Order: sequence, then structure tokens, then C-alpha cells
Amino acid sequence: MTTRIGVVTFPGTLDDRDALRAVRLAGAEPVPLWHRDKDLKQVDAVVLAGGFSYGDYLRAGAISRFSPVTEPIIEQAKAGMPVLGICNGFQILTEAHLLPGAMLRNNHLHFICREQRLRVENADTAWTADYERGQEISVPLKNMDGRYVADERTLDELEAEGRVAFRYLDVNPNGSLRDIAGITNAAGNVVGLMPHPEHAVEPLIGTGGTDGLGFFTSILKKLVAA
Amino acid sequence: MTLDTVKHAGETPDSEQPWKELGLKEDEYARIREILGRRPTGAELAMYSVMWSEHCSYKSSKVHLKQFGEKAPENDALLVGIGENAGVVDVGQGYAVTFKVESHNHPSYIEPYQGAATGVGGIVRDILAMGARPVAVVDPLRFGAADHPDTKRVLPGVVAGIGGYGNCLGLPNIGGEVVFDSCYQGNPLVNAGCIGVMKHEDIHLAQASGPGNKVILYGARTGGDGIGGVSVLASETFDDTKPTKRPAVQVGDPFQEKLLIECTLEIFKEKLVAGIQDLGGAGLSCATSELASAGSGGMRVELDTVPLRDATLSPEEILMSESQERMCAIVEPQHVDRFMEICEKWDVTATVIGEVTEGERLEIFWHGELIVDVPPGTVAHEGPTYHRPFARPSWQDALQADDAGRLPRPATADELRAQVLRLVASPNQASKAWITDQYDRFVQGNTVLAQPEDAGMVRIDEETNLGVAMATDGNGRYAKLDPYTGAQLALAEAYRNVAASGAKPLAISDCLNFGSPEDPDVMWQFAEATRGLADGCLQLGTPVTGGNVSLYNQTGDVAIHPTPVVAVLGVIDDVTRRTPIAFAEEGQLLYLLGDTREEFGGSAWSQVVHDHLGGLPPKVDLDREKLLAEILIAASRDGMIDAAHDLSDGGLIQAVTESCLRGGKGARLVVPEGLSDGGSATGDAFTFLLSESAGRAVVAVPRSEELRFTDMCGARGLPATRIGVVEGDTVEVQGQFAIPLSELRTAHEETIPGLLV
Amino acid sequence: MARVVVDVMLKPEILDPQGQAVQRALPRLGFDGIADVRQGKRFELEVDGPVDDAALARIHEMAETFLANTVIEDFVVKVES
Amino acid sequence: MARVVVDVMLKPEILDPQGQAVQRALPRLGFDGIADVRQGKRFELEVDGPVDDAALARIHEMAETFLANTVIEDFVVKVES
Ligand SMILES: Nc1ncnc2c1ncn2[C@@H]1O[C@H](COP(=O)(O)OP(=O)(O)O)[C@@H](O)[C@H]1O
Ligand SMILES: [Mg+2]
Repeated sequence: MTTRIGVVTFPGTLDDRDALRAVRLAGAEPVPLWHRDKDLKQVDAVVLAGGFSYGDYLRAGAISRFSPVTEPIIEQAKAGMPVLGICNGFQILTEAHLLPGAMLRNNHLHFICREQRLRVENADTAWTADYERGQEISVPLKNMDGRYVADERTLDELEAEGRVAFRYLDVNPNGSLRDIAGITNAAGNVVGLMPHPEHAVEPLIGTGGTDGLGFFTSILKKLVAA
Repeated sequence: MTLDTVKHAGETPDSEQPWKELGLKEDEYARIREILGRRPTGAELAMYSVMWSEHCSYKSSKVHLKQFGEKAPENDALLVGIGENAGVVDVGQGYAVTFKVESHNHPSYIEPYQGAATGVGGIVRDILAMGARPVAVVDPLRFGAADHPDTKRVLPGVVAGIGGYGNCLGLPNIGGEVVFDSCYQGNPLVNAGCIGVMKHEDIHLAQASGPGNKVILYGARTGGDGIGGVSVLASETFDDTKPTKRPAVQVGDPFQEKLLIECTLEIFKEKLVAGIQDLGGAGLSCATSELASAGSGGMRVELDTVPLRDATLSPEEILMSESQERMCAIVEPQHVDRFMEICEKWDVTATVIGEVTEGERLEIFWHGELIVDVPPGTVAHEGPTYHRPFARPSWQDALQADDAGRLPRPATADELRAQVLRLVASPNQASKAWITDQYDRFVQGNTVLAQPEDAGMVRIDEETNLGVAMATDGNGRYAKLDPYTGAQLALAEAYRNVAASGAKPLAISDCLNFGSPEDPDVMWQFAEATRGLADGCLQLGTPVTGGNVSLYNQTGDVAIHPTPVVAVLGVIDDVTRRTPIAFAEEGQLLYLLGDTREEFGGSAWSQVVHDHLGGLPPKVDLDREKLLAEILIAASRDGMIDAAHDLSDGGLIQAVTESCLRGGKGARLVVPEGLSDGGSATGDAFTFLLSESAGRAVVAVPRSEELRFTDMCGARGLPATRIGVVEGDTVEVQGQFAIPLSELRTAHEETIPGLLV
Repeated sequence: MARVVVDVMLKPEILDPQGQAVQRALPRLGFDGIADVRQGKRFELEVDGPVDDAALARIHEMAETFLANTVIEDFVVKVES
Repeated sequence: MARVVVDVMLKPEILDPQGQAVQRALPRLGFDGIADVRQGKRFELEVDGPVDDAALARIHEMAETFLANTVIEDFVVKVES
């Protein structure tokens, strides 16, 4: 049986095709999901891709959080289904309170697109098992609202529980607190990050590295093993 | 409040009409009356005035633009030529590519963010209307002096607007230009280009045929955007209780446009449209008259069915509104339901506003009353043609006589070093990363090359690795010195950039930015530039597929430098063979291709060091450009070079600096023998490093390929001079100076952020 | 220290995509009966010294030249107690 | 039709770079004496029907669940006359 990984398209989602491609290159079956879908077509995991869903109007991710497809995703994520939120997907996950904290306008107030180095801080999540803890990877980053904030207590908790999954190296591109680039929930099935691993899966494209492929091979292995 | 119907116009032939306020000339108004055999209604007057404006009718430029057709080179690749929304070229494997550049100069000065944003929106709809999926955008920009306070207002807004719109559409920005020059103070140039890809059979044209077919307006609701001009009509015809002040500025909604793109592509996929047109300048007036005149029949439109954002709009205003994010489709009746379903899926408002008729007239009704009854071709295509007077400016000879070769050159190696550093740090030569980092270049996952590479390149087929490349160039300083040569230099540079990336140049689009056509000096510049471009395209075998003219870029009597911007589109069969600019491999050999002469007229050096503009621009040799391109493409295909960078403003040292910084490696350069030394102490090194002779590129050759590469150049007769090696972490010019990469990097990268924050 | 608020809204005739997006989302969330939504900006300024006519005139000028883009936006200046 | 305004501001402890950028620019533009600037959002809602307690309660809920993200933002609901 093939492993089915859903990629959601909200109106204004942009990186859905890239995410579908990354899923395919990793060897899983990509399943497009539409924002009006009320069921998840029996997928084994879901990727919330990047973009400007609903134009990012109001707040990034705020309107998508109330899309029909988001309800079953929230439900099943709570029940353990792996969900990866990339960029806008991360914003949706925080708006949906599947992950703590919130995303705000970059501290320099500009959109930023750069090749970003990260450190993988937690290699035990559903989406990071193919990395080593402490491994440094390089993937594209591009966002307007990428500044991760949470109150001190939440941040301390995240640190203490090892739930900071990725940290920015070299530069903090958006003013995120404690250089946080991505986090996971306590169970390790829901992961969100601002940088774009789906743009780093082919040698020629994007930054020219394949450092992002590990997200998709990690989940595939995990699901096949399950 | 009386509605000015056709009947009413017939009954009141002598009513005064505000044709002058709408920008029509007396003879133009008379011509309209002659066409109609009566006075026009208010709505008709609105349509003619906007469609016969300079912007829509090209009345000053079209006698010159004709040459692009007349001198078009034989080219099998051209599938759709000038005259449609955008031209289309065959790139092989069943794919076709459409591309075009347009200007949004004036609105971007008034409201930088929205002006630039809607510029991107407009060009993307043009490409979409051809049946293509937009795959990339480019943005050639010109601003006033970098340190002028108004540049701090205009530039960040323009950049944020282009990024804000393009990023939200999910279109990678793969190239463009940023040029500063005080001549653009008050007249910034915001040009935007888009590339779209489709299969041959998917090409769509803007025409309304087949009586009974429905006219569907879809996308955003119509509001009072960009109709400042017609409010004179509104206040004439209607009572004054409604808001008379209409915004001259349009506000874009990129989210709506993204939906419009996906919705339209789905509609294309199911082959539901017989004809399609985007709504841009002149809104519905343009779309209805162009669609109707290109088709076989007439068209009937019920204007009161147009969904409005502002219920107080008059029919004239609805016809003229430039509200963004709208398209107009011609759909056979049996496809209407499915069309509507797809629009509903994407939350796009769609309304049948009329149908194609048997007749030959465009008839527009307002609540059942006929308010427009015109032959559509007279609105769309029979605007006036001016043969504006032009003459070589009286100052041109003196300007050309003021030879930059006579400017004092650096007397010592230290001085040369200092000037090189000044040059790479000067706003025009400095890194534009602060700007381009605000653009998403990765989205869609097909970007092979983007800034700061010579050309942007995207993959269009994942299986075969077929790709397209684009570069845009223009040098107003060269064009000011000699507009004919300047236009050819712009063409040659863009062509060379595409070839340097490994792609084969196929066709061009252009955006011609000039001052007032009513000034014979400017008109001469325009005539010369178009002639130069047409001749150049004929010689290079790259047809002009379309473009845009922007006139009146001037403040008072002072026009901008003539600024023809050229976009060259190229194709590459296998993007894995692309050539980047980075010198990344220690020990690789650097070869300079082409001839270096003492050419400093209009150069970056003359501007930065001497604030001078005079003399003649570099010579153009298009046959040499062609040969250089062939060599670059062959070398890339056969793996003989690992990096290539074309030489342009700033000369060799600028190119080497960029390639070294990109690759993170230094270079040791040796000044070759036999360069003319200009009689100064640093003479030949100076010329070697800073001359801007055209037709040159620097390449990095792996040692194992050296023989094969030099043999090829030798056999083809292209001068190839070994000038150094990739090495260490300094850029060293033997016998002259060495500059650590870190020092170069600081100089190159800190200028723009320093100016703008 | 006194607080002065400057509210900046798009002019009524200017497209407000943000407000529209919010409005379209409301029924889906189960909120009916909102006929229109416009979204604007609110600036809260903490002013040193007294907020007299002179100070207000300056803030008005600041709003006009800087906080609002009067090509597309209107603004209102209010003193908060 | 009545208008209800919802003002949404970042919580005081959250960094507001937009407000700071405005504040930093003011002296350059010749405006002194502004000690602090915060930038937030203003929503103008046109409400069908009467703005009674029930309607206000619903708008309050809408603000809490949707217009504001209470992790980072505070809001105020006001009826405009
Ligand atoms: N500088 C130019 N070079 C070549 N073609 C041009 C130029 N300017 C305009 N055209 C062509 O004239 C036609 C009308 O131009 P335009 O009004 O800009 O098109 P649209 O209505 O699609 O905006 C187009 O086909 C365009 O490509
Ligand atoms: Mg068009």
C-alpha cells in the first residue's frame, strides 16, 4: 500500500505544487486536498503549504484556520496524524492553536527571501527523523510574517521539552524570539517552520541543495514502519 | 438627470461637449462626429477619448513602431506577432512561450506601492489572456539620484509593491534592473515583464466571434478606479450630489488576481472560451471594442449588469474604470454554465454582460436605452496617427564631442585601486540584494537562475528539463549619447546575458521610455532608438514580439534620458547545462572573450569618478555578439566552461568582482599585452579593467577543457585571451593592486541598505 | 503624558481587499448581519507635554504628510482621555 | 445601519516594529515630542439591524475568535453614533 500524503490548497496557497512534487520525489503518493473538502481522502499525513492563503488578509493564516478542510485536520492532528506546516502552514497551525505562539510581521518590516541555514534541534519528530540532532541544513526562506513570538513561559516550556525543532543560524531573518525557526507539538506529529524544505529537494532548483528532502523521507519511513 | 442616449444625441446635435477636457483635439472630435454621422453620446465620447489617447492608440509612436513588423527577421519560432496582448514564440517540445514588458511609470510616482503593484498585475493578466500560465516576472526599474530624499520615498514603495503583488501571486521574480540617475527624478521608470508558458494548441486570442456567444465579465467588481479624467463628463451629465472626485490611482488585490489566474487556467483547460481579453488601461471600453473589432460580428452589452463596487458610478465611468483584476471572455452558450461553475469554485464573480451579434456595431445599453452605437474598429484601431516633427537636437554634436577619453585617469596603482572600490560601491554597480531579497525567487520550484545571475532561468518541463531564460537591459546614458547605438547596446546586452546563461536568444519585447513626443528632440531620440532596435533585431534574427511605449516622462522641459529597455527571451534544451556567474572552483582559468578598446563614453567610470556624460557610447558589432553567443552556448552545452559573466557597465573588474563574490573565491588577473594604454601610468590596466567595450564576456574554464575551449574560439575567430585564474581570497591585478574579497564585499553590499534605511 | 489616536482608513471609493476578505469570511464562521467591513490602521501616539491646539495642529500635519497617504486614505485625529 | 468599531492593538509586551519605525521617522520629519507610537488595526463594521446587547455580544465573540489573535493582541469594541 502506498503512503498517501495530502497537500492542502487554500485560495492563495502558492507552494502546493512544490510540496506535491517533494512528496512525489520522496516516494510517497501526493494527494491534493481542496480547502472546501470536508474529509481528508484517507491520507496518512498532511502538509499545509506556503503562500498567502486568503491574501494573508487580517492575519497570516487567520482566515484559513476557519476553512472547512481545517476542521478535520485539527481533529485528526490531535489524534496523532502527522501534519507539517510550512510558512503559511505554520501560521495556520498557530492560528489553529495546534502549535503555541503566533507569527508577526518581520521585525524589519520587509518581505525577506534568502538562502537560510538552520540547525535541526529535534530529530525525533515525525518529520525530522532522517536528520541528526544538531545537523545544519540550508533551505530557502521567504516570508513577510515570520517573526515567531510567544510569552516567556511558553518559550521556556518549549525549550525545556525540546520542542524547538529548528533554529536560525548566521542571521535571524525576521526577529523570531530565541532564533526559533520551527517548533513541534509535544507528541512530535505536528511540526511547523517558516523556511521552505519543499524548495530544497532537487539539486538544480532553488538554493541547489537537497537538504529539505529529509522532511519527506522522514515521514514516509515513519508511516511505512507504522 | 438626463441620460445621454444615442437618440438624445441625435436630437441635440449642438450640445456642447467636453472633448477638450478629455484630451481630444478639435480635428479628432470632428472625426468622431464624422464616423458617427452625429455628435457622440457622453459614453461614446468617453470611449473614443480614452482609446484615442497616446497611451492606448500609440498615436505618436506607431509610425515608428511599424518598422518592427517591416524589418522583422524571418523566424519560424514566432507563432503570434505584434498586435495581440503579447507575442508568442515556439520553444520546442510542443511548448510556446509568451512574454511582454510594460510600463507603470506615472502611477508609481504618485503612489509608489499601488502604482508598481498594479503594474505587475496588469502585465500578468496580459500574459494570462494569451492562454498561458504565468511562470515568472521581471522588473526593470529606474529611480532618481540614489541620495535624493524623494528616492527614499519612491524606491521602497515601488519595491514593496512589486514584491507584495508578485510574491502573493506566486510568481518567482527572476530578473530586472535598478538604475539611479538624477534624470529620473520626478519620473521614475517602473517597467514590469512577465513570461507565460503554454502548449501550442492552448494559444488564445482576443476576439469575439460567433453570434449568440456570451460576453462574460469576471473577476473583481468595478469601482471608480483610475477615472479621474472622465469625472468632467459625469459632472456634466449628472447632478452634482454624488462624489465627483474619483481616484486617479488604482488599488490592486493580488489575492483576487491569484484566484483569477487559477480560475482562468481551469477554464482554458476545459476549452470553454472562444476569445478572451484582460481589462487594463481603458477598462471595458478597450476590452469590448477590441474584442468586437477583432471578431467577425458585432457586440451588444447591457452595461447596467456590470457588478459594481460603487453604485453611484455613471455609465461613462463604468466604461472607463480601470479597476484591476478583471477579465472579459467570449463563451459559447452551451459552455456558460460550466464557466460559471469554475468561477464559483474559485470565488470569482462572473456575469454575462452581453453577447456577440450578427451586426457590425458595438451597441451598449443602459437600463434598456442605447447609449453607445459605434463601429468598434473605429474606437479600437482608427485613432489618429501623428507624424510628429523630429530633428537631431542642436546639442547632440557638442555632447558627442565632449569625449570621455580626455578625462583624467588614475595616475597611480593606488588611485586605480581606490577608483575600483568606489565603482563597485557606487549605487548603480552595487549589489541590489536589499531589493531583490524582497522578491520571492523560489516559488513554483522551477527557478534555475535568478538574481544576481546574468539572466533569470526557469524550467518549464520537469521531464525533459526544457527551460527558458530572460534578461532585460537598457542604458539611458548610452542612449542619450546616441539613441540608435544605445538601443542596439540594450539589445546586445540583454542578448549577451541570455547567451551567457547558456540559453539561445529567440525573440524580444521592449519598453520604450521617453520624454514628450511634442518635443522634436525627444521625437528624434525615439525615431533613432526604434530604428536602431529594428535594425538590430533584423541582424540578430530576434523578432520583436510586442512591447510598450511610455512617453511624457519629463518634468517641464527636461526629459529623462531616452531609455529603451529590451527584454530578450531565450530557450535552453536542458537546464542542467546552464552556466552560472560564480567563480567557485580554485584553479580554473579565466578567459576574456572579445576585444577591449578604449571606450569610456557613458561609462560607469565617467559617471562615478567624474560625474561626466559625453562622447560616444561603445561601438556595437552585432555579428560579433552573435558569434560570442554561439560560443557561450556551445561551451555551456558541451561542459567546457563552469562560469560565465557578460561585461557591461563597470567593465571587466565589475564582472570579475561579482563572479568572485558570488562564488566566494578570489582571482589573480594579469593585464594582457597589446591593449592601448592611453598614455597614462596605469594606462593599459585602466583600460583592461574599466573600459566598457561591448561584445565581451569573461568565462571560467576548467584546466581539462582549456585546449578544447581555446581551439573552438580559435576556429570560430573569436578572440579569447587568458587573463588569470580563480585563486585565494583576494582579487589581485598583477603589478597593480590586490583587494581582499571581504573588502570588496563590504563595498559592494553595504551601499544600497545604507542609502535606504 | 497624553494619548492621541490617529485613525487612518482607505477612502470609501478605494478598494479595500482586506476588509472584503474579512467580510466574506464572517458568514462561514457563523456571524451574519454584517453588511460591510472596512479595515484601517490605528496609531496610538504618546505625546510629551500638553496636547494643546498647537500640538494637535502638528499631529494633524504629521497624519496628513506621513501617517496617512491622502491619495488613497482619510484620517481622523482624536485625543483620548 | 449602525457602525461598530473594533480596535485591535498588539499587547504592550509584544514588540511593535511598525510603531517603532514610525516613531523613529518622526524626528527626521521634524516632529518632536512623541514619546511612543503603537500601530494597530481598526475594523469598521456596518451592522444590519439594531446594535443591542445580543448583537454586541456576538461582535465581541467575533473579535475574540477572529478579528484579534488574543495570544498577541488586545481589542476593544465600540459603538459609533
Ligand atoms: N514598443 C513596442 N514594441 C513592439 N510592440 C509594441 C510596442 N509598444 C506596443 N506594442 C504592441 O502594440 C500592441 C498594443 O499595445 P498595448 O496597448 O500595450 O497592449 P495591451 O492592450 O495588451 O496593453 C501590443 O501588441 C504591443 O505588443
Ligand atoms: Mg492586453
